[in-house]
Amino acid sequence: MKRKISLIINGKPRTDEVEPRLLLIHYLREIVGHTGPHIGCETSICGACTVTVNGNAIKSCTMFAVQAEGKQIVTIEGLAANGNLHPMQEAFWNEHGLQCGFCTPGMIIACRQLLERNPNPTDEEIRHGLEGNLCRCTGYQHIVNAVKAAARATSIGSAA
Amino acid sequence: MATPTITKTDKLVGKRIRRREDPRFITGTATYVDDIQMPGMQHACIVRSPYAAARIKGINTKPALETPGVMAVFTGVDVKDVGPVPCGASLPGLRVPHHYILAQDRVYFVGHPVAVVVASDRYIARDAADRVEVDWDPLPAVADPEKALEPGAPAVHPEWPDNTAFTFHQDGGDVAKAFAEADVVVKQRITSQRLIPTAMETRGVVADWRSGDKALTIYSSTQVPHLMRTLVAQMLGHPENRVRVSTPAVGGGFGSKLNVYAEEALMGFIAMKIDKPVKWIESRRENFLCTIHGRGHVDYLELAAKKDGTILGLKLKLIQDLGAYHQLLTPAIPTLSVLMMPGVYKFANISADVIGVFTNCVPTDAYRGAGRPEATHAIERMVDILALELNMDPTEIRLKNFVGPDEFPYATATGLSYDSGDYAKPLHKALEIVDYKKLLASQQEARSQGRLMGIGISTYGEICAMGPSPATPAGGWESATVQIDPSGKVTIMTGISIHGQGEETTFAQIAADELGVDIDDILVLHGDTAIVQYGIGTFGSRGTAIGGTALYFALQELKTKIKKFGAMLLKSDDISFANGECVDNKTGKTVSFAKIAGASYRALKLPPDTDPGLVATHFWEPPNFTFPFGAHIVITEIDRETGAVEIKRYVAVDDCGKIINPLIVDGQVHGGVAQGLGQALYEHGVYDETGQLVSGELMDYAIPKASMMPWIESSHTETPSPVNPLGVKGVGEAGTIGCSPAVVNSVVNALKPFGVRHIDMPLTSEKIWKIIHEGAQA
Amino acid sequence: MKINGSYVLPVPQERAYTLLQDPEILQQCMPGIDSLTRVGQDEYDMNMKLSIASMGGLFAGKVRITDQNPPANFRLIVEGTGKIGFMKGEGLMKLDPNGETTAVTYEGDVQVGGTIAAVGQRLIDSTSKMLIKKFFDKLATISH
Amino acid sequence: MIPQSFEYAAPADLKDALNQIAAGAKPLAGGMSLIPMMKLRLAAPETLVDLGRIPSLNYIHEEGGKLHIGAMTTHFQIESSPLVRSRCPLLAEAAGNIGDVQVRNMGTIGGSTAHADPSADYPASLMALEAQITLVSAKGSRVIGVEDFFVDTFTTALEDGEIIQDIVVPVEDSSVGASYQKMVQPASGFAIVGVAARLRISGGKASLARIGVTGFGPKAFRAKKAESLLEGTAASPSDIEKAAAAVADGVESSSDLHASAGYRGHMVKVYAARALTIAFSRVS
Repeated sequence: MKRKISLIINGKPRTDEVEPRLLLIHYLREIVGHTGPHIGCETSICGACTVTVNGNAIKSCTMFAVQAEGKQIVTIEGLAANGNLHPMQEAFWNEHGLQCGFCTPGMIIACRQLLERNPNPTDEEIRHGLEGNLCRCTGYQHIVNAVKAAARATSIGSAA
Repeated sequence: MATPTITKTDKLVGKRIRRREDPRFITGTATYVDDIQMPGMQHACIVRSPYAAARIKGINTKPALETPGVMAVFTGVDVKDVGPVPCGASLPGLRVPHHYILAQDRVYFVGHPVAVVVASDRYIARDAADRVEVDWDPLPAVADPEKALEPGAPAVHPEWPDNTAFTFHQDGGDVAKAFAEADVVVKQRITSQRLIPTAMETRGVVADWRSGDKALTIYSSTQVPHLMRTLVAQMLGHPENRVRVSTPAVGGGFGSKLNVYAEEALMGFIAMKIDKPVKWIESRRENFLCTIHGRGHVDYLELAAKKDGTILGLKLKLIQDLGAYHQLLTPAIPTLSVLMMPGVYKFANISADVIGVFTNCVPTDAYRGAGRPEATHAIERMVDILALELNMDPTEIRLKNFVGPDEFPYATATGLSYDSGDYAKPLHKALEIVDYKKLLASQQEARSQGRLMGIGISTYGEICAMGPSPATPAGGWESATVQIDPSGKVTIMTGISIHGQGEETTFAQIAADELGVDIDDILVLHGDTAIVQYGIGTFGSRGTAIGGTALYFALQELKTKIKKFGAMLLKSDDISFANGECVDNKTGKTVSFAKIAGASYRALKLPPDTDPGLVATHFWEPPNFTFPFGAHIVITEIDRETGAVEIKRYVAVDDCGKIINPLIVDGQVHGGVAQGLGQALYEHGVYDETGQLVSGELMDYAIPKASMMPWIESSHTETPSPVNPLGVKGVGEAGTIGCSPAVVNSVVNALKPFGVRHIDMPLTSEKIWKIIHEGAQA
Repeated sequence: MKINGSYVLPVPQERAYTLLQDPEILQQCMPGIDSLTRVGQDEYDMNMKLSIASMGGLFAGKVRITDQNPPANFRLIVEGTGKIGFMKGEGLMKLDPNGETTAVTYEGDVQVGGTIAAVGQRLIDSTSKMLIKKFFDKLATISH
Repeated sequence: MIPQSFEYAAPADLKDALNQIAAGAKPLAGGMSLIPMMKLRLAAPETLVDLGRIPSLNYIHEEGGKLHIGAMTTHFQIESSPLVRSRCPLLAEAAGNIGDVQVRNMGTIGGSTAHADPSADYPASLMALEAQITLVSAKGSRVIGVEDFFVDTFTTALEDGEIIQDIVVPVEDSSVGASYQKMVQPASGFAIVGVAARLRISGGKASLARIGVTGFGPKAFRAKKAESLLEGTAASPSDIEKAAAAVADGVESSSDLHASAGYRGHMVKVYAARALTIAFSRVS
């Protein structure tokens, strides 16, 4: 019944035995202990559970842990490096891109993916790119500001 | 930039500083209720009714109990002695059905809990829940409040066949005379549809029972931990001082967590029975079915006026869809609507009849704005309808009827006393931002080209800072404790329960200014009855206006005491306290904050009539509500071919009194507007005729996504409130209240060429398309 | 939800009426029916395994035939409950002779509850129609 | 939120997978429809065969004037593929319209097509492109035209044990312009109606018109009457208008919470006209 999976989570390899039906989000939260990604729905709409698998942002509530065998996973917990916040985290903080914070871990991961694929997005591209992440608090405006601020910070960073 | 460099002598109140609570959220390390793990913790899964009305002929729990890993299954019979889910609102003659925490022999709405399975793992609990066999006898149900009032409608509660929970009448002035003297009376039926609050975090409860101490701890995603402790203790018949309620991080509430639900008592009951911790996390589907909904109004309105536009009076018949039960404040919400019906307008005559109606649906209760968005929507729509009738400009009719800036405090027809205001100011500011004259000209041009452009205005007034105790069911005061440690660090314990509103920052701003200490030396604690003195909680835009004021007074008490210690240490009787030091005004000698704090605890010597330590607690009872206001202008354009509404511009000028942190205030306005826009354009909690919730998941219930939101041009006027020394009014709900009428007014205005007067929300493309192409009037 | 439609059966009216009342025929033609057991006059217990794409579930319930007015019309009621919810379809079947064929017109109501109602909204209309079409298609093939 | 138990296999070899599917296992592609249904317990397969580890099902290549796309190619791969974007832009446009980024990162063209959701985005474009679909089972493979593939709501020509192996679409030249236009259901992102249009203009006349429609009725369909009304005309605005008016002739429209049958009936015309107009503007 249970299957062995080996994968790399936030740069650290790990092996576990899991039931096939265990959702990746439950695996990350309850077995690995990364409670940053959250569960906000069961129909793959809200995006609170967003993590990246091999560099692609996905909804970890709509993937079984067994499907992640051999893959590289990054959760919100894996963004800050050496005590320094990721530019997207810093931008969310500076621009007040969050209120209750529940959607934030998934939102930040999705925003990071957005900039990876489009380093200088327009407002419209940002809004379209975040359709897979719901926020009920902010009205998204400060999130759009945060993505733009992170884009600026990243381009300054890479120019330097 | 969001974060200016702060030097110590700068005042922080009024500054745009980033939130101090954010690091835990942006790193994913905040603890929400589902993040709590405990040794031996069990998981509960609730079996719920698929029927809106049915008799329970029997429940077979045996197959579920036999599932390996299942520890217990409970049904209604096990919990019949637990007290009912509480209703805090009281109205004369109110019919209150006994709301058992698990259904007894009958269910009243889809989602009604009938049994609970407790297992070692949430997957097992879910599996076993499928093995609970319920023998149902379905009954006819009614989901529409107006249909529920018709003779012969199915009785939601058989003991009250008219489905009427209460009627309520309020009069002000002489409405008959006003209508007799009127030149014009406009009438309209206006609805405010059922909405599903949809906090991104669903509800959840962990109950931890320590039998040795007879101590029960409830971790719950709630806005009101102290009220929950009092009420859950009552329900379980357990001493209140042995019940602790702790709120971890709360992922949004918007009123839906301003409640005590069956599940809090149920988890407490289970933990006590099985002597182990137990966790229940609501699924989104349960959240849609079982957590309160908002709105659910049908209003029949009549507005009487002179032909010059002077409003004389208002008649209202309000039908409130209550759902099957009263949750904490259910029946009180429509009475708040009545209070705010006059809006910002100066008319003295009103007559309101409210009918509270039972339906086979989940209860309605407070959802962002709670009663006020309904009222504002109604009056702002009626004023526009009147303007249309009289062929007046909507700004002109508003300016003509505003309560004047020199008329405050203003006594309204519904018995309120508006604290302060200058209603024309934000309107003029908003008109200036949009360049109204030019805008009207461009609308003319658009119309001549056959384009459907609309300009919509709402000038809202709302009631905040809930609220003086006589006006609230459970006390309307708030508390704060400020504790200065021997080292001079400051801890604030507030009775409000913060879940995104940012008071860990704004309260620290207030305290840093008052005490002259570094903001990083201040910690704000909240949401745990074991840490915080009794408090009321966060709702009704009360956090800063009441909780902040309680903090302000606690700080004043401390400052007095600090000065006493300063005087003693400096051996002077002419002392001032500023920038974190006491200064001898004669010699200029100073003694630091930390030194004073240390001396107060070391207590080698004490000033006369002064106790050791630096702790002050203040419970503040507000003398009145506060009344924020503002003007929103929305410019829309409608796609003739599809009926789709595009928001071309959204201008919000809000006056929430004194602003502590503009960054946070903007965030509150944006979020409020998003929920108002959701109601105006997209959201609708739809029950079918048989009481099935058909907008039952996020796949069918559309809360705004980033791509559905316009850019909000937010600005402010600042008219301080005289009700509290901070001059603040509250801003949590303003955006929602101002938004929906502005959007609907704009769309109705765009559709003027079709002779349309009113459209009920949500303004779906199809509804609008029908008006354009079939001349249908909503 | 209201539902209606019509279908032509390649048999005369009397024959069509008889077929539509015959439990064996109903069992063969109703999509997913595993068993149909007579429990009373024109009343049957039914077990059904419905599967549409990857979705599916077991339903137990009843099939009833009422208001018979041979050979012109009758009422067919199908109801079932299962773990994923319940469904009830009730329709008036009208049979109009058309030479050697019969035009069957149905007009009725479909009610669903539970999980299906909450998440299947956008699919109920098209799925109901598909199931009814399957029923008549099968009936047409057997009646030959 | 919690699926029922199932057995799971993730073979790397297609044959292996097909044998298991022949034995009754349910194939798992991207899982974007199946997994939510399993979580709601509307679907409860006993065995899942994950096709995600079969490299031979994930490719995009050009061969014999056609684009061949492996069933397990994700929407994002299709949306972002320079080959698809330049050689068959309609398919890239359709892929980019599906759900949201996370769904496009996981969801696959084979999975979506096999699911045959009546409101899915791909089918309209596959119809307009007259795609050929290769079906494979343990017993062998066969090729079927897309029109024959979609049978009814959630019902396809797939036999038990069969899966989609590959989807073949034409490589377009510059005389062809195409567009997919969709009215979005705001909550789910599915199409209330979606119309894919493809026009070849030669000598100032529409020598080929292909129109695929999704969301409107029980299954995606080709609007052949509208196509023939347009072919041979100059595809002027009034020609387009005329063709669009006939786009759903003879098809019964669906009705749901989000759009009545009547409204869908009108919107399908509006979106057909839009798709055709944009397609025409894209002919170089």
